[in-house]
Parts: sequence; structure tokens; C-alpha cells
Amino acid sequence: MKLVTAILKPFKLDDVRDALSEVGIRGMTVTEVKGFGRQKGHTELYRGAEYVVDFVPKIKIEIGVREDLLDQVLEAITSAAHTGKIGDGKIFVQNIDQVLRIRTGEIDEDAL
Amino acid sequence: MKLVTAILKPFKLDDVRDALSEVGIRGMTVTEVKGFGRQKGHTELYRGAEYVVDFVPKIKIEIGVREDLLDQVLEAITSAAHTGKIGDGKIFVQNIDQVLRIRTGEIDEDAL
Amino acid sequence: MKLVTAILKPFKLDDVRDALSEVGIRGMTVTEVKGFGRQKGHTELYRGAEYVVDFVPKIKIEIGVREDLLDQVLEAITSAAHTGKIGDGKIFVQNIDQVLRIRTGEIDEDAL
Amino acid sequence: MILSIQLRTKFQSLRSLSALVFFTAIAWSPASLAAPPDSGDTAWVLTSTALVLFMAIPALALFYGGLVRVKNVLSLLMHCFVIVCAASILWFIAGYSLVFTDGGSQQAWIGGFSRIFLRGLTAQSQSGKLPEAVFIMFQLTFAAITPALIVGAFAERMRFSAMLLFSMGWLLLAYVPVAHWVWGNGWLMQLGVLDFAGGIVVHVNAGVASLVAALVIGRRQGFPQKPMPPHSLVLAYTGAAMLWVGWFGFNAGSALAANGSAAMAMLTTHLAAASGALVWMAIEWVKFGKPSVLGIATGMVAGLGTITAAAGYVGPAAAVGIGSVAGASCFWATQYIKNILHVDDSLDVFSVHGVGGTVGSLLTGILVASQFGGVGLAEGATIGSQLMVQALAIVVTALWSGLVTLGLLKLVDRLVGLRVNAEEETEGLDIVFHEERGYNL
Amino acid sequence: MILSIQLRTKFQSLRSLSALVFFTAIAWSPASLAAPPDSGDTAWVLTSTALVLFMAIPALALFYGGLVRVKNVLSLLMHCFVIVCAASILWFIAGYSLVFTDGGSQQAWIGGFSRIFLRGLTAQSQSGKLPEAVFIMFQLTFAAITPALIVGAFAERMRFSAMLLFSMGWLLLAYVPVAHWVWGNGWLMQLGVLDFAGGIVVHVNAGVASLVAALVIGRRQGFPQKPMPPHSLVLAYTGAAMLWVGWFGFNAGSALAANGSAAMAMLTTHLAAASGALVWMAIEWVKFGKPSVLGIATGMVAGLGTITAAAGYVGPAAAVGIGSVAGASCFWATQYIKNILHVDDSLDVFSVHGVGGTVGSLLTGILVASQFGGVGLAEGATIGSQLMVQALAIVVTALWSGLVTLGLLKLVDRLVGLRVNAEEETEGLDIVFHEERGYNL
Amino acid sequence: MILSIQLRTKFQSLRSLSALVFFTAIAWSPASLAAPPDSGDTAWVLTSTALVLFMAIPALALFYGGLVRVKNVLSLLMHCFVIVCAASILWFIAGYSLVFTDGGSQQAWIGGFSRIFLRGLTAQSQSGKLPEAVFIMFQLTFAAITPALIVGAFAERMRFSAMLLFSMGWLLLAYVPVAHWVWGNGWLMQLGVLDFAGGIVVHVNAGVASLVAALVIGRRQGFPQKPMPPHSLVLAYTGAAMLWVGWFGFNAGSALAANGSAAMAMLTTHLAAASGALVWMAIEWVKFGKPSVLGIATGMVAGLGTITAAAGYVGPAAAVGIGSVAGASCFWATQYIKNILHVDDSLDVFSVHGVGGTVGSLLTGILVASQFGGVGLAEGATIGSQLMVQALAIVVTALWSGLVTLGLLKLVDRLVGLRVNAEEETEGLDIVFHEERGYNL
Ligand SMILES: Nc1ncnc2c1ncn2[C@@H]1O[C@H](COP(=O)(O)OP(=O)(O)O)[C@@H](O)[C@H]1O
Ligand SMILES: Nc1ncnc2c1ncn2[C@@H]1O[C@H](COP(=O)(O)OP(=O)(O)O)[C@@H](O)[C@H]1O
Ligand SMILES: Nc1ncnc2c1ncn2[C@@H]1O[C@H](COP(=O)(O)OP(=O)(O)O)[C@@H](O)[C@H]1O
Repeated sequence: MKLVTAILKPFKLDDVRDALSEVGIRGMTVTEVKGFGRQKGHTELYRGAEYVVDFVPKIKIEIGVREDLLDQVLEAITSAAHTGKIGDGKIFVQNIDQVLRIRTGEIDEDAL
Repeated sequence: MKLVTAILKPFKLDDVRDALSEVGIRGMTVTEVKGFGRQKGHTELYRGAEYVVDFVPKIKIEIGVREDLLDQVLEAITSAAHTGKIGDGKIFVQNIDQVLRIRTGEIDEDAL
Repeated sequence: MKLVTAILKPFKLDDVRDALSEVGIRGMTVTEVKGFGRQKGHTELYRGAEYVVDFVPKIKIEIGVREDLLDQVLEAITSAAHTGKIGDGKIFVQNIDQVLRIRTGEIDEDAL
Repeated sequence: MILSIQLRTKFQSLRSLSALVFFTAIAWSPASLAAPPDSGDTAWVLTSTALVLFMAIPALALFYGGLVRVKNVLSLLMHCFVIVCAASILWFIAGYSLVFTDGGSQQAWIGGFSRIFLRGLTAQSQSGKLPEAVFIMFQLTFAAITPALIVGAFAERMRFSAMLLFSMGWLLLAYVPVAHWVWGNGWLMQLGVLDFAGGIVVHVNAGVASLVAALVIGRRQGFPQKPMPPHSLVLAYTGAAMLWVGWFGFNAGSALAANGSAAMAMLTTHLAAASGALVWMAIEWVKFGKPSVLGIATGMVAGLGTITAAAGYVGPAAAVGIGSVAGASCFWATQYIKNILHVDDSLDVFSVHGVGGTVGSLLTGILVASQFGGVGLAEGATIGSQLMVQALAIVVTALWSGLVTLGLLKLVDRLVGLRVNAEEETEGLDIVFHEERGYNL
Repeated sequence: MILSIQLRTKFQSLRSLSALVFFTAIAWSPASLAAPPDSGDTAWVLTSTALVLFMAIPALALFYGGLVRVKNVLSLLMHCFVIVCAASILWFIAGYSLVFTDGGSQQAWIGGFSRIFLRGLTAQSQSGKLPEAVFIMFQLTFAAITPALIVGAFAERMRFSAMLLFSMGWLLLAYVPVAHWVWGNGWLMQLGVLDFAGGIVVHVNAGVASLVAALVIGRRQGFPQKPMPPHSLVLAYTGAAMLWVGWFGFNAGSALAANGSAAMAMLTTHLAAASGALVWMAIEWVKFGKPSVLGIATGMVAGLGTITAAAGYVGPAAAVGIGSVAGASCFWATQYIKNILHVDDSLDVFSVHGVGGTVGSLLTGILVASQFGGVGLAEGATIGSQLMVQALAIVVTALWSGLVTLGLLKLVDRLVGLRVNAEEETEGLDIVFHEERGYNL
Repeated sequence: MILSIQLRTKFQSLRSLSALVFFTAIAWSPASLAAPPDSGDTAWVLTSTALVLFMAIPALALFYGGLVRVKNVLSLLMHCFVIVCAASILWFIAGYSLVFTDGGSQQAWIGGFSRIFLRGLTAQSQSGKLPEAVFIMFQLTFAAITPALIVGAFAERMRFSAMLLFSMGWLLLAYVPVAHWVWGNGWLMQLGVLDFAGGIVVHVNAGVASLVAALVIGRRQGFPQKPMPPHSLVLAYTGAAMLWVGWFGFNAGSALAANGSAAMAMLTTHLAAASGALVWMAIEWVKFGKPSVLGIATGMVAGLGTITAAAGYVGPAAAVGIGSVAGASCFWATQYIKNILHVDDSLDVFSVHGVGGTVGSLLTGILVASQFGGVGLAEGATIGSQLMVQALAIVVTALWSGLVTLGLLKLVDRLVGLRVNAEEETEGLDIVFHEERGYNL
């Protein structure tokens, strides 16, 4: 099983969720994060004191997926989150050793 | 060493922490997240405009553990976080290559 | 490629970012988290009702790095985040299978 | 025409009506200058002025600001603030003079220039039983809050400069003439229209402008599919509760005296607010299963907007009736406009103020009659004739306000562009126009 | 009985006391109708009415809302709002009439029906030197805020419908009679009890009801082990500061005139608030090492609640004394009730209002004496006799309020269920009853 | 000396000026006790008192609290609160007496002891046309808000106990004497200085103290490199808007009557606020490309601070001028102090209040002249002579306030330490001194 972690532009979250549910993904976990990268933040001015906000608000989604779904998932996220503008974000794929559903005690693929 | 990531119902956090400290876990990192899954959110109504909140507030805990403690940790979380109702959450286990304690420079198991 | 996850004292974030950019790191993702560990929280009193806040506000940074940069990155973080006082935080290193830049479709090291 | 006949007779009878107190006596009635100002009346109108400013900022600003998404909260706060400032200066320059001084041969349509830049005003100048300066200030706050009401209609998508140009143009071209017609001894006042504190001048006027503005500027991205929940109901509630308190100044202050009429206006205002709130809550409870904070607060505002025309003219039982009708009709209008017509009048300004103002101004024509506990119709008027005058005033105001709004928005669109682009709308107006964020928690 | 003898003598002497101004003159004293209302007095009571409404919403609502957890903030705001609305309508229907009109042969116990639905009220109706409409409004705000005080006791766990039923029942069965006894020429007033602005009628009454309600409904899940920190001290502070400002209307408005008595009441009110705040802060500083924002604000409210009975009767030095005693005694009560008895009177309503109201009403009996700088005892009264009357009024009010509360809660529990279930309590009342959340940041 | 000659002539002429109304008549002018208080005037000053308290808490507290980082919000709220409480008690003990009662042979410098602990005060005591108790209360609120203004200068780094000691010392040693000199028939009043509502006594006085305090305590860690954005502009806005409303009490209340002078003061106050806001906004728009909420609000406060000295003396056109000058000069001062001098006057108290107060107090000396629409200079005074007196008063006040501040801060530093250590500053004052957090969302 793989853990897919994607950093997205916040307003793309709904589209990505829709795309994922089309490939059969029912669950995911979402976190509000601050992104630093090529995309620049903005400047705020408070009574003439400049305040450079160098982070950009981003959304991080984490999805545990069966290996056979991985490519579809990556494809779904990529196409739904794509705007072509800087700051579209990244996807990281990592291995998961074990998954457990607390409610039922099911493990691994059954637990996803 | 393993990284245990658990998604929990927020009001279970205290119980889980107690259970973990009983098996000797002293440290963890907690994030407020939004969960999407089988458990449904609720509907809000603002002057008749319906707003389906399809996420559920969840708590994510991340714990770096020594491999020999892993089973106890999983057991502790599972039993403390269990309500039997949908949305109890999941546990993911991943491998950690390296750990480092910033204060002392200790590494790996000593750093946990 | 490796995923470096560091838990820091919030006021050290700026220093760490500076140190990282010196070793060539341009991107990272930052999350506000609550830390439990050896460092104790504080006590709040509301009309005589004691409320022990046992967590400490922390910042979590996640950085995908090329393997050859890993040591420099660890070194940069460690020295910039170090105060020598309890609660300086930890660094976890994990493996990443795959990286993808949504905007361009670039993968792996090109995507970082 | 029947109207022009009425005009003459009404002009006589109307003098006995308290609407008259709205009319400043400068120029044409020097006799009233004889008695020195009454300190108690002055105290109450000074207080009422503070209360109406309080309604505009912070109350309305917080109410509106709380109802939008977090990325636009400051833009709403800024709109209310800058409108108050700019309207105040416009009022000083020409607004007051054009509404309340004698327009000579044009008096039916517009006032005169004798108080341009408030020239000649001193601490000794009097307007009826009040120092003229406090009458000016009290009326200024009305001129300031009325355009601010409209910003709720085009919230979250209008350019800042466009909003400012439009609001000031609208103040001069819509508010000033209507206020003159109804309160400044213009033709509607001479016909005997009853509008105690602004049901027509403020609420119908701003309400219709809101509907037109919402239609012209178009819906927000994603409306109505995408939910846009209020970012802070706590903030909106704070504003709403403050509006209630401030409205005591608005309505009871409009008696321009600290007397039984002011007291009765406060009582009717309060009862209508309470009834409107309870009726809205009851409908929600029955229809949706749960009463909401936003609902009860909206019902309250509906009750207040609706009683405004009637406040000093009707009795307490009538006020409960007016408030109840307000709660029901504004609720229904909100559902209809938003969910059936899918018009994105974002903060429901037309449904609450436009509909409420209309209903209330009509009901005033009936409930003012002494058989319903009101202060009584003017000599020679019947409920039927009064209703006709009320309806006429509403229709004319609605048409005028609608046309002015349409014309102005087209013009402003040419000048500076009305609406932000899609990316700016996504980013939020706070950063785009003010380079600030509401919260850095 | 000694009491019935006192009754007659007090009735004479009391006429010289300003408590009398609370009594409306309709029906039994037509002479007072001769003089027209004083515009200055009217202005001040109009203002005071706005200030007391301001205390209920937003002030009290924000104070309470800030002190609970974020999942319940809207429920507190809603409680205060709906109570204000419903109490206003009840006051219109019967409340005012039952408190302040002549009850004929039952006058000692309850007022009459002559103003049911405020019938017959016009802008010309007078009550003492005031338009009756403003007296009605001013008293309405007291009737609205008193049941709202109680919701702090059962915060975060009562069902919405139960809260509404209970509050309105309590208003009719506890507030209305006690207000009549003390202010409406009922038996306690005839005994000469001194309660300038509601130490007994409002604070003892609501305070005791709070204690009983907290005991009947039981503790919140996890109390007292689980900490339940205020979700926004900023919000609570805002409410508290507004309460202070609004209290000027409550206490100085109770003079029902803009005169030296009102001025003195404002001064004593302010000094007691400041002293209460400083004493509470000092105790915290010594006992816990750090003074807190919540502490200083609570001390201030304690000072205000405690001076309420005495405001217009005592001098400034006495006010500082009363405030200081308030800070200390309410602090101690809070610790005792919460940490020793483990009663979950969630927002400490009894400890602050009940204890403060009691202490203040007793001290009034002493400090009213001219040797302490007060306005002086009624003719024939001694400090001892006055203290007895004060104590009697407190005890009777406490018993009555406690019994009514108990009975009502049992009844409401049968009708709709008093308390949410465990899951609902965990989820929070905002979603459960109102399908809204306080913040969407 | 020319001054001592002026002193005598001015003393005569000044009686015709409304500044005189500030002076209480006790002791030396028993004649004024003959007429009973005017209820309308009393009503307005009671109301104004509530408005000025409202300015201090919640308004100023929220304004300041919103502008600091979230870890220090409660400390600012607490500062304002405790200062109001402690200043009230000091005013009761000695402040009022030392400012406003007759100082006998020392009268030029300081008042007397006849109202120590407000002894002898009753509801019948009168001060001019007002009950003395309300005059005391009104003036108390000025004494309370003035030291609270200063806390913005050393925000986010001063120890709580140091702040409290300093503030109370400053009240006694800086506010009390200057208030006596200017308003209590002291030497500056006798010279004929014009300060309607505190341009000198409040704003110059507190502004200079702020600059000195900022220099003595030093910059915050990281200033000016590290950005320290306001944690909640919504909160700051709420406070700012409330300040505007409350300022009506501050300035129009300073007429101490509900008359044309009060009305004119309200009008000038309002117009200056609006102009100041618009000018600041315009400068930002041109200079930075975007107008900001914080900017427009700051411009408004600048306008208000600047018109304060002039409010009842000038006409509406002059007020617009004063407001505009205020917006520009305070904007410039803010940039200069912060970005050029790098002085960490954290919330720009000197730039806004000090500079605004100075500019406004000087302009008063010119615009009071009848040729500019003002109420006219005192008999025998010329614009030149009046300007000299104004400048003298400003310079003396600035010197005195600066020296007192310096001395007190050095003393307090010895006693309890002025500043937190670096770790505490990082952690935030809320936890360090009050063991509370602003929000638990
Ligand atoms: N090396 C990295 N490790 C972790 N997160 C990263 C890294 N680089 C970028 N990110 C995240 O991805 C987001 C987008 O990256 P950015 O460089 O701005 O644009 P793009 O996605 O177009 O390359 C950043 O805001 C940050 O959250
Ligand atoms: N595939 C997944 N990847 C990551 N997180 C998931 C996944 N599925 C569920 N979750 C998380 O677990 C939470 C609980 O899942 P849910 O399906 O609602 O109930 P249950 O835990 O009973 O299976 C979700 O709210 C979400 O945060
Ligand atoms: N086993 C762990 N797993 C995950 N995070 C941990 C673990 N132990 C500590 N942390 C995180 O590191 C932070 C610092 O740890 P702490 O024990 O307080 O001090 P130190 O870093 O000096 O060892 C904690 O607040 C927590 O966020």
C-alpha cells in the first residue's frame, strides 16, 4: 500500500475530491498547510510597515491507496489540480507497511 | 523505527494519550485535520442556503516508535480510540530511516 | 529521495528557512502542530479552575530532498533550530518512492 | 389629475403631522427661531446621532463582515467605513443643502443651495426646536448608512474604486432627491406620504438598488452550487445585536424630540424587531427542523426595517403585527430570490430591506388610523387615499432608485470596471485591494 | 404581627423615597398626569433603555459566549437573543400589566390587567414624569435580561426548547411577581424594602434560580476533572466591558430622571465596579501569583451586581466599600461552589449575581443611613429594622425563585426533556440545535 | 513679563468662553448653586460619560488588542481594564479634588483638598448647571482613558506591575497637574489657553509620554526587520469604529450641556474624523497603490485627536481642514518615526495623538477666529497672541509630561523592572503575566 501526499492550491480541493471519487477513492485526510516554494506570497502593509508574507496557503491531502490504484490516483490528482500556473503543487508517494481500521480491527487493504 | 500515524475522533485524544503513556510513549505530535470517509458530515443552513459540510473534524497523531514497541502501541491506540461507530479512524505504519534529536544530536532510538 | 520531517519551536522557523535556503532548498511545507513530549506546557487558571495545557505549540516542516543533499539539510536544520533547551524538537527521515510536480508533470528529482 | 388636487389639500393637513418635524424651518419659517432649543430634545437627538453612526460602523460592518468568507471580511468593513467618511463629506458639501433647504421654484423636486458647504451655520442656528447642527448630524448618519446597506448585494466581487464611485453617485442621485421628496418638503411630503424614519427613503430605496446591482454585477463564482457559509456568525451576531440597539436612535430619534412620540417609536420598534425575529425562527423551526442564529437575527432586521416607516405612527399591537408580517414576508422573499430566481443578492439586502420597507410603508398607511391604535390619519385622508399615496411613493422611489443604479453601474463599469476577475475573486478582495488579512491568528 | 404594623407605617414614609419613582401612577394617582413629561428625563430614560438592551445583547451574550467552548458559542448567543425577543412579547402581552398596574384587592401580591396587550396606551400616556411608553420599554429591558442571566448556569447542556420554555415560565412566575412586590407597590415595597435597580428583583432572583438549575440539570460531562477553558477571552472581555457601560443605564436609569440621583447612581455604580475588579485582581495576584483578565472582569461584574440594590441610596465612599466586599465575597463563593462543592454552575451565575445581590441588598440597609453618606433611612426606620426588611425580601425572593425554578424544570423535563444526550453534548449544541458553527475561518 | 499682563486681561475675557464651563464652581462661586440642574444637560453629560467609558473599554482596548500579535492580545486588554479601574479609584481619592477644587494660594499650579475621597458630595451638590456627581464622572473617564492611550507605545514588552505603577504615577504627576492648569482654573486657563476637550491635556500629554516611554523601554525583539502584523484587523476595526462613536461623548460632551455648542462640537468632530480618514486613505492609495483598513482607521483617529482641542470653537469648514491636515501630518509622522528613526512606538501613539494633538491645538488658536467661522477670540486676544498661548501650553505640557515619564520609568525600573526578558517576550505576555490565552478555538 502506498501513501499519496499531495500539496494543492486550496480552491482545487473540491475538484480533486471529485476526481478521486471517480476512481473509487472514498477516504482521505486533509490538512491546511503553508507552502514555501517558487510561488511567491504577497506583501502586506501596516501603517507603512512592510510585511512580506512569503508563504502561500496550501492544502495537503493524504490518501492511503492500494498499489493497483496508484497510477489512477496520481493521474486523477494531477489532472484535477492542474492550472499550469506556478504553485500547482507536488505529489509524494511513500510506502505504507501496515494499515488498521480502528472500528473493526480490519487490516491492510481491507482497512482502506 | 516506525512512524505510526493515527486518525482519531477528536474527543478520543485524551484517552489515547493516556493509553500510550501506559505503554511508555512520552512524545507525539498532533495535528488538527479534516477527514473524508464513510462517516458523513452534517448540513448547515444559512437563510435557507444549504451547505453540506462533507468533512469531519479529526485529530492526527504521529508517533515515532521503536520497532519492539510497535504492537503495544497499535493495541493501545486501537482499544482507546474504539467506539465501534463509523469514523473511528485508521492507523498507518511506515518505516523511518533515521531520527535525530535537535537538542542533543542523539540519533535513532536514543532520539525518540 | 527522502522526506525530512522536522518538529521545531515556532520562533525558530525563520532561522531554519534561512539555513535551508543556504544549502539550496527552495521548497517546503509547513504545518502548525501541537507537540507532546518532555517539554511541559503551562497551566491556565479560569476563575480558579485549573487547566493544564499539556501540549506545546510546534511547527512541523516537511521537505522532499535529493539524497545527496540529505546530510547538509539535516545539519542546517539542526544547527539553526538548536537552543539547547528541552523541546527543541526532532527530525525524522523517511524514504520517498516517487515525486511529481503537478504543474509540469516532471517526476522525481526534477520535481523537487 | 387627482394627484395634483390631493397635493394642495394634503399640504394643509400635513402640518399637523409629526412628519413635519423632519422639515427644517430655515429660510421659510423664521418664526420657529424664536424659542431656544430644548436641552432634553437636543440631548436625545445627540444621543440618537451617536446611535445611528453606531449602526453604520461598527454594527452594519460587522454584520456584513461576519456573513462573508474570511478572505473578504476586510473588504466589507472597508466599504462601510469609506462610505461613512465620503458620505459625510458629501453631506457637508451639498447633500444637506439639497435635501433640507428651500429649493425655491424647484422645491417639489430638490432643495436649494443656501447651506452649500454648510455656510452660515453657527452654534446658534436652529432647526425647529433643535440646534441646526445636530439636525444636520442626525440626518448625515442616515445619508451615510443608506448606501452602506447596498454593499451587501454585491459583496465579494466588486472592485473597490467602483464601489466608491457608485456609492457616492447613488447618494447624490438617488438618496438626496428621494429624501428631499419625502422629508424635505418635496412633492411626496406635500402629498402627505408617511415615512417616519425611512421605510421608503432608506429601505425601499437601498433595497431596490441592491436588487438591480446584484443583477448587473452578476453572481459570485460558484453561486448557487458552492456553499459560502458565513466566516463568523459570532461577528455577524455582534453586528446584528448592535443594529438593534442603534435602531432605537434611528427610529425614536426621528421624533426629533424626547417626548411621548419618541417613546412610542422606541416601543413599536422594539416590539416589531422581537416579533420579526420570533416569526422567522418559528418558520425555520417548522420548515427546516432547527432554528438558527442567522435566522433569528435576520428576522429581527426584517422587523426593524419594516417598522421604520411606521414607528411613530402606530401603536404597540400594530407593531407586533407589522413585525410578524415582516418576519414571514422577508423569509419568503429570501427563499424566492435566492433559491428560485437564483439571484445572488449576496447578503439578501433586497429581500430584507426592500421587501420589508415596502410592506412596512404600505402597512403604515393602514395602521396609522386611530381605529388601529395609530396616531390618526391626516385631516381629509382616508385609509384608501393614504394607501394610494404610500404606494405611489414606493413605486416612484423604486423606479427612480432602480434606474439611477442601473445607469450608474453601467457608467462606473466603463470608467474603472465593476467586477474583479476570476483570479482576484478566488484570492479574495482583502489581499487584492487592501493588502491585508482579517486575522493572523 | 410586627410586619403588618410596619407595613402601615412604612407605606407613609416610603413616599419620600426615590424607590417610589419606580411605581407608575396610572389608575391610582391621576394628579401626576397634569405635568407634561420632562424632556431631559425622557431623554435619559430613552438612552438608558438602549443601554440596558445593549447589556442583554450583545454584551451578556458575548460575555457568556466567549466563556464556553467553541462548539457551544452560538447556543449561548441564541439563548440570550431568543429570551430578549420572547420576553419582550410576554411583557407586551401581560408582564408589564401584572407588575405595574393596580392589582386592586390583590395588589399586595400581583398587579392588574388594565394594560394587558398594552391596551389603551398612547403617546400621551404618562407614568410619573415620563411618557408611559418609555417606562414600559425601560422595564421591559430588565425583564428581558434577568432570565438571560440564568442561562450561564446550565450552559453547554440544556436542550433549546427546554431553555425557552423554562425561561418564559420563570419570567412569568418568578420575575413578574417579585418585581411587583418590590417595585409595583406590592407587599415588599409597602414594607419599605430598598432595591434601587434590582439587587433583589434581578440578581438574587436570577442567582438563586441559577444554583437550583445547575443542581437539577447536573454537571457537564467531565466536570470538574476536564478543563473547559473559555474559547475566546477576547469575546468575553468585549462583552464584559460592554456590560459595564450598559450598567450605567441599568442603575443610573433607574432614577427615572436626569438629576442628581441619577448622577450619584452612576458614580457609585462605577466606583463599585472598579473596586470589585481591583479586589478580585489583588486576591488572584496574591493567591495564584498572576492576575487574570477573566478575574478582573468577573470582579467588575460582581461589583456591579452588588451595587445594584444600593446605587442611588449610598455615597461614593460606601460604593467603594460595597465594591470591595463584592470582589472578595464573590471570589470566595466562586471557589467554594466550584472547587469544594463541585456544583457545575457553569458560568458562576450564583456566585457572582446571587451572592453579590444578597450582600449588596443587605449592605444597602446599612449604608443608606445618612451617617454613612447615604440618602437617609425612611422616617421611622432604623438600620436594624431596615436590615430586617432587606433580609426578609432576600429570603422570600430566594425561596420563591428556587421553588419556581425547581417546579418548572421538573415540568419542562417531562414535556421536552431538559438535557441533551452524551453524544450531542460531545458534538456541541451549535450543530445539534442550530446547524451552524460559530466560525468558519 | 508680557505673559503676566496677559494673565490678568485674559482672566476677565475668558469668562465669556465656553472653556469656562469646565471649571466647577464649588467653593468660589456659590451663586451658580441657585439654579437647579438642567435635566437635558444632565442627560447629555450622563450619556457622554457612558460614551467615554465606552471609548476606554472596550473601544481602545479592542483597537490596541487587535493590533498586536495574538500572544499579547490579553495583555493589552488587561492594561486598559486595570487602568480604568485604578484611575477611577485614584480620581475618587484625590484626582478630582486636585484638578477641580480651589487650590487657594497654589491655585495656579494645583487644586485643593476639599473633595478628597469625594467627601461632602451629595446628590444635591452642583457644579455649574450640572449635578456635581456627573461632572466628576465625566471627568473621571478622561482621567481613565488618557494613561490607557500610552500603553500602545510600550506594547508587547512591559511587565504588568511596571505598567500599573507607571500609569498611576503618571496620572497623578502628569495628568492631574496639566488638567488643573488648563481646565481647573490653573495658570494656563488664566492665560486663556483654548482646549475644548483635551487636545493638550489628553493628546499632547499622552503622546509625548508615549514617545519617551518607547525610547526608554527600547524596541521589541526583531523590530524593525521582523514583521509584526496585527493579529486581528477585525478586532482593531471594531475598536476604531467604537472610538469614533465614543468620541462624540468626549468632544460634544465637553460642552457640558445639550445645546448648540455641543451640537457643533459633534459636527466638527465627525467631519474631522471623516476628512482625516479620507486623506490618509488617499495618501496610501497614491503612495502604496492600495488603501488599507488600518490606514483609513488610523486617519480617522488622527482626525479625532486633532479636532479635540478645537471641537466647540470652530466651524464645519474649519473642521474639514483640520481633519485633512491631521490625516497628512500624522501619516507623515508615522512614516518618519517608524521607518526613518526606527523608534518602536509600537502602536504609533506619538505619531497619531502627540502630533495630532499638537497640530490641532495650534490650529485652534487660528480657526477659533470668527473670520474663519469660529466662535471668536476672547476679548483682547489676537490670532497671534492666542497662538503664542497655545504654543506655550503645548511646549510646557510636552516638557512636563516628558520629564515625568522619564523619571517615573527610571524609578519603576528600579522597583520592579520595566521590561520582560527575551524568553518571556518570545512566549508572549498573555501566558507570562496572566496565564491565559486569547483564543482556544
Ligand atoms: N521540496 C519540497 N518539499 C516539500 N514540499 C515542497 C517542496 N517544494 C515545494 N513544496 C510544496 O509545494 C508547493 C508548490 O511548490 P512551488 O515551488 O511553489 O510551485 P510548483 O508546484 O509549481 O513547483 C509549495 O508551496 C510547497 O508547499
Ligand atoms: N484512504 C484513506 N487515506 C487516508 N485517510 C483516510 C482514508 N480513509 C479514511 N481516512 C481517514 O479516516 C477517517 C475515518 O474514516 P471513515 O471511512 O469515516 O470511517 P472508519 O474509520 O470507520 O472506516 C476519515 O475521516 C479520514 O480522515
Ligand atoms: N516519539 C515521538 N514521535 C513524534 N513526535 C515526537 C516524539 N517525541 C517528541 N516528539 C515531538 O518533538 C517535540 C519535542 O520533544 P520533547 O520531548 O519535548 O523535547 P526534545 O526535543 O528536547 O526531546 C514534541 O513536542 C513533539 O512534537
